[in-house]
Amino acid sequence: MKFRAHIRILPRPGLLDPQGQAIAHALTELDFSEASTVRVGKAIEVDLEAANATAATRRVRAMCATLLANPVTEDFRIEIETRS
Amino acid sequence: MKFRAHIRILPRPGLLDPQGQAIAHALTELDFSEASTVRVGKAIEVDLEAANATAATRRVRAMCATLLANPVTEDFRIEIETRS
Amino acid sequence: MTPSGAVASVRPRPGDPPITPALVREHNLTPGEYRRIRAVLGRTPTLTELGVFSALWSEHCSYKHSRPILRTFPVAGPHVIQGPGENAGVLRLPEGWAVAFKIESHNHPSAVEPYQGAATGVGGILRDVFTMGARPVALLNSLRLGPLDVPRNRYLFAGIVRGIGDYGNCLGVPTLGGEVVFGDGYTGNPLVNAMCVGLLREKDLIRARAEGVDNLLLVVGAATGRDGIHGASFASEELTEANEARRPQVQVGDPFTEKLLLEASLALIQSGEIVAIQDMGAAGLTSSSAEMAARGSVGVELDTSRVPLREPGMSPYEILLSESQERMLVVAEPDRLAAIETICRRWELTATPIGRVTDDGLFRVVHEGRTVAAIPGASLVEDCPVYHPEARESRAAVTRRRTRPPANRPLPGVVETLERLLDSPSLASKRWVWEQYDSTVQANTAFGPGGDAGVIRVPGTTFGLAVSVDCNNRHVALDPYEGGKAAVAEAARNVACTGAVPLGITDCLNFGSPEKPDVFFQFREACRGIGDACRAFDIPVTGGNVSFYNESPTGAIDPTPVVGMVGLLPDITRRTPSGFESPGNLVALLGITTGHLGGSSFWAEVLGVVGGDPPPVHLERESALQRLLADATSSGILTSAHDCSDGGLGVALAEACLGGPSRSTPPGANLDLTTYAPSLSPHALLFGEDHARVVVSFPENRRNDLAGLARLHGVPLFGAGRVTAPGTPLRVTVGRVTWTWETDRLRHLHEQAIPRRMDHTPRGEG
Amino acid sequence: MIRVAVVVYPGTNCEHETVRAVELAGGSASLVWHRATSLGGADAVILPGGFSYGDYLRSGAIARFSPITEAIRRHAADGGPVVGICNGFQILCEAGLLPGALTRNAGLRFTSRPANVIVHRTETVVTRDYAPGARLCLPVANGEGRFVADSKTLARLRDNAQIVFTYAADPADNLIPGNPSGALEDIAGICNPGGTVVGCMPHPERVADPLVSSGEGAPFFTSLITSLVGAAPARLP
Ligand SMILES: Nc1ncnc2c1ncn2[C@@H]1O[C@H](COP(=O)(O)OP(=O)(O)O)[C@@H](O)[C@H]1O
Ligand SMILES: [Mg+2]
Repeated sequence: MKFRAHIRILPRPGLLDPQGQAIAHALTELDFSEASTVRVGKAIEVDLEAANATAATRRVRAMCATLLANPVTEDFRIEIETRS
Repeated sequence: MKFRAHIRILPRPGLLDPQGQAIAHALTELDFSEASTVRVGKAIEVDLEAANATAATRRVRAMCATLLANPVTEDFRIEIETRS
Repeated sequence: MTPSGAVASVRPRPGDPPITPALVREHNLTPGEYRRIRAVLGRTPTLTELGVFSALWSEHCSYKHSRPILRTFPVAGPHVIQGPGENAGVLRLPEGWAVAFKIESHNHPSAVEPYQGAATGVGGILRDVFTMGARPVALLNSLRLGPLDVPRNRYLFAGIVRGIGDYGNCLGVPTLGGEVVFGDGYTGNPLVNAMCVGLLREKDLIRARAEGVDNLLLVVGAATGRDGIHGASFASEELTEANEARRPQVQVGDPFTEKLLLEASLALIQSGEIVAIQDMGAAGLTSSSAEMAARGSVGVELDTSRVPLREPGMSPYEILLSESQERMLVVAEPDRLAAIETICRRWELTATPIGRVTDDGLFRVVHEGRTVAAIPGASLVEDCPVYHPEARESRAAVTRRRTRPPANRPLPGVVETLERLLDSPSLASKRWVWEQYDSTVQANTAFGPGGDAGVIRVPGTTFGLAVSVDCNNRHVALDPYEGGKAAVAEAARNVACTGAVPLGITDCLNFGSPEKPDVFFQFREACRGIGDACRAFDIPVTGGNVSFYNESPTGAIDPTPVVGMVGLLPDITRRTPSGFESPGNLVALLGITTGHLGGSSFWAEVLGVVGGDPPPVHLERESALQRLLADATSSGILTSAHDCSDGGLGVALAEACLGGPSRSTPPGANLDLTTYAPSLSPHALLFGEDHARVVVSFPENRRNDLAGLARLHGVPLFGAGRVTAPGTPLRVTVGRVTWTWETDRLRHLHEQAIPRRMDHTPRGEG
Repeated sequence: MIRVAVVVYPGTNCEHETVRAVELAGGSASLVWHRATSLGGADAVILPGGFSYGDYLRSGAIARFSPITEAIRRHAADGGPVVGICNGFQILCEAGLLPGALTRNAGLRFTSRPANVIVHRTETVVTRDYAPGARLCLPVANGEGRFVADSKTLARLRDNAQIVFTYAADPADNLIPGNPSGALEDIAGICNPGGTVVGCMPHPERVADPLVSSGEGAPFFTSLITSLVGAAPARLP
């Protein structure tokens, strides 16, 4: 079956996120003062084949752990969408 | 009310995505040959105050249109999570 | 209250863990050191105090194993404005200018997180320089990594280079040079040494000395988080969901804030509104405030509850020891606060008063109205025990020095040998690295990376600076004394090749554990070599950094004392590049070739043998060569000059052809060495690594001028042949044998050696 | 004397050499902070290189909201010269003063090296002192220098001769590509139809001073001055 994994990789809580800070500051100056904290990371979409959704999740988790995310500084979250 | 917006900003279809290509290539080298297309963009989380979820969505859409995404090269998707 | 009464009355904070031997050990304090702390205080330290002592009595801050050795360096000289002891050394230049420079290691953080570790290393060294009132004008970096066939090493290499680049590029400071060497010992323990050079008007020099009772202490810059706290107090806790968030955090660099901090700091210094300024580096607020107080012989009182925080609920212990980046500590008279705030606001930063200068000599910390630490300030920086460890060369080292390649071993041919050397990552072109670094920003760069030394013009003048960092760690491993001398000699030679006169050095001494006698032997001997070489060249050591305990499961690193050199180029229009430029030019070899193969790259990279005595360094010959190069450059004789180092004459000749930063069709050369050193074997002639040698090219009509100068300085000169047209080969003849290399092929090998190994999985780079 | 405003954003880092290049070309230059709302009567404005707001989010994305942008827009609308170099080019695209966008280099690395550049259009405020078709060697130093635009925009750029600079390969070089970023159609710099608003990724200011460089960037700045010598008096308030 075909799946699309939607992966979000974000800096670990507590780590300085200079991009997020700069964007938060810019939003405030642009009259989006209702925005407070902003955090910035990567969004990755991976199309893949797998037997079922559980298998797909397992493989995508492995991809994140070995390649896509930096375990020292980042956390990741995965959503699996069935494509066929 | 407090909300957290999960924003994904991805390169527009058709545009060259060298990062996605590089990751797809790396995944194949690392024995994740079930992965095909990969697209890479930004994940942004914004915490904000709004009267309700609709209002929050509207404001976050405005943030994306003005600042967070570049309409020439990027599309965005928003999910709103209620925090309180 | 009297100072001693104030010390005596401090009580533990409610909730602090009891001070147990285990906790003391986790703070890296020995039982003896702990006894001394108790004696200083006359009581048990509080947790906060234990943290403060552990930071300031750490090897990094106290130099407790290295201080007696470092004292043997020559530090004086007519140009010295500021020697070791400040954030950076400062030397006098012409026309009211001065140069501030310093090198520092960030090895351990880079091993854990290469990108952030290297980036924050650059950030730290930049702050060390601009805190003196100097504007950073050049960066260099010296890297050591394990071999590139190990994926983790490729990951580290890629991340380190990207981290260095992203930080320096964002700041707008050109990277002018560096070195990268690969070796087995560095797997698991990469070295990242960053050097920064800054320029200032001598009158703007400011020292980090707290003065004036009741003056304010201000934090300028980023908010404080839990970054880089050694986490000693948590180490004994089991890792649970609940304390996960309190785990020690990687320091993350924010070069954008650093750029604002740079501009704000220089503006504050030039405004005259401040008394002193110091960056918060290792051990953050603790070491910056304690060191500033000690230099001014005053006390300080800090209120940690006033420090702007990034995360809620931080304890005074955490606030004091946080290594959050991009922060400065400023001392100022109270009535200047408004002016200071205005300057900081202009650069979109805040200045927050967090304490004051006192007259009781105490390092006192208050948190939410309660005194959590009161320590006699001098004891923090002066009472740390000094160690004189045993130094003994290991038998393995002696054996290694006696090791030779087996005599009956068939050698690869000369042509193949040179090709293999150029293809080995340690000798290959480092373009893959330095193209990731902006080397032309500020528009003063005359020579960027790729030659012997980087050269910049001092803005608004016609003189320049030449800079280089060097260390042949294999030579140091085989003979620490000669290796130490060689690091200084090579750096000086690189600077001299451009025509500059060596002015002074900074050093970064990367070694294993000083508690091991063989490591301490290497350390002592390498330092003796550095000191002797500096004395011979009549240049001072203006500062540096010691990084001990570079060990990993695979063992200690090679001893790696990296030398950063600054030289003065009196006339920027008279500068000598390293590559051949003009076909028809004559080529000459300066210096003496004895064919010394011990410790050579040929043995190590081609034959796989690390052994032998490395070549001895003849310091008088080096000095004479340096003077000759300066004179020949200022007389406009030379078209190019390139020194022989790793890979010897053969590699130097190839590099001279491959030349400058962008040569699509390199020139060739036609050289006849038949009468140069007739007794030597071809491999010894071309790949021996004798020091004090330089390959020069010059117009035919300057032959007599150069010969005259060489005679004057007592440097042997041998006319070897000519530079030939672009696209022609490099040919070397000895007697009836001629070796020929197509320069295009050499260029491919040299340029592709690193990219072809790195174009694998860009792990973590996505 | 022709007066040039060099705009400084938080994170700009090429302002001093840009000022020097203008002065070497015979103009006078002054730094204008991004919070200013007027260009102080300057005849031309340059947005220099650097990392405004750290290039966080996208290069130029935050800077374009600075108060000074309105003044730059007005200056451009009045036909005054507006020049963006590197980060300045990125800001001009983000602000919509030039079409297209600058995206992450195809090689995914920051790239700093000399690039061969061809001058295609000499009727612009920064190229009139170059010969048509001139080949220059200018340093590039960027991580997001890959120009992209949709096909309609690209056609418009071609039709109006808005492509000012392109990268050129060195035919003898089989190792190092001519185009350092993978930019669409090798585009290194573009302008508005009138040639008064120009953006380019390479750094001419770094090779303007013959004392330390080739001097090949000097005509970029003399062009700016000479293009204004006739026009300047009419523009005084
Ligand atoms: N990490 C680096 N950063 C910047 N430049 C580097 C780096 N490593 C090497 N280089 C540059 O590559 C060139 C060759 O380096 P190297 O072989 O170590 O020179 P040398 O033997 O003359 O000291 C030098 O110009 C050096 O500055
Ligand atoms: Mg050299």
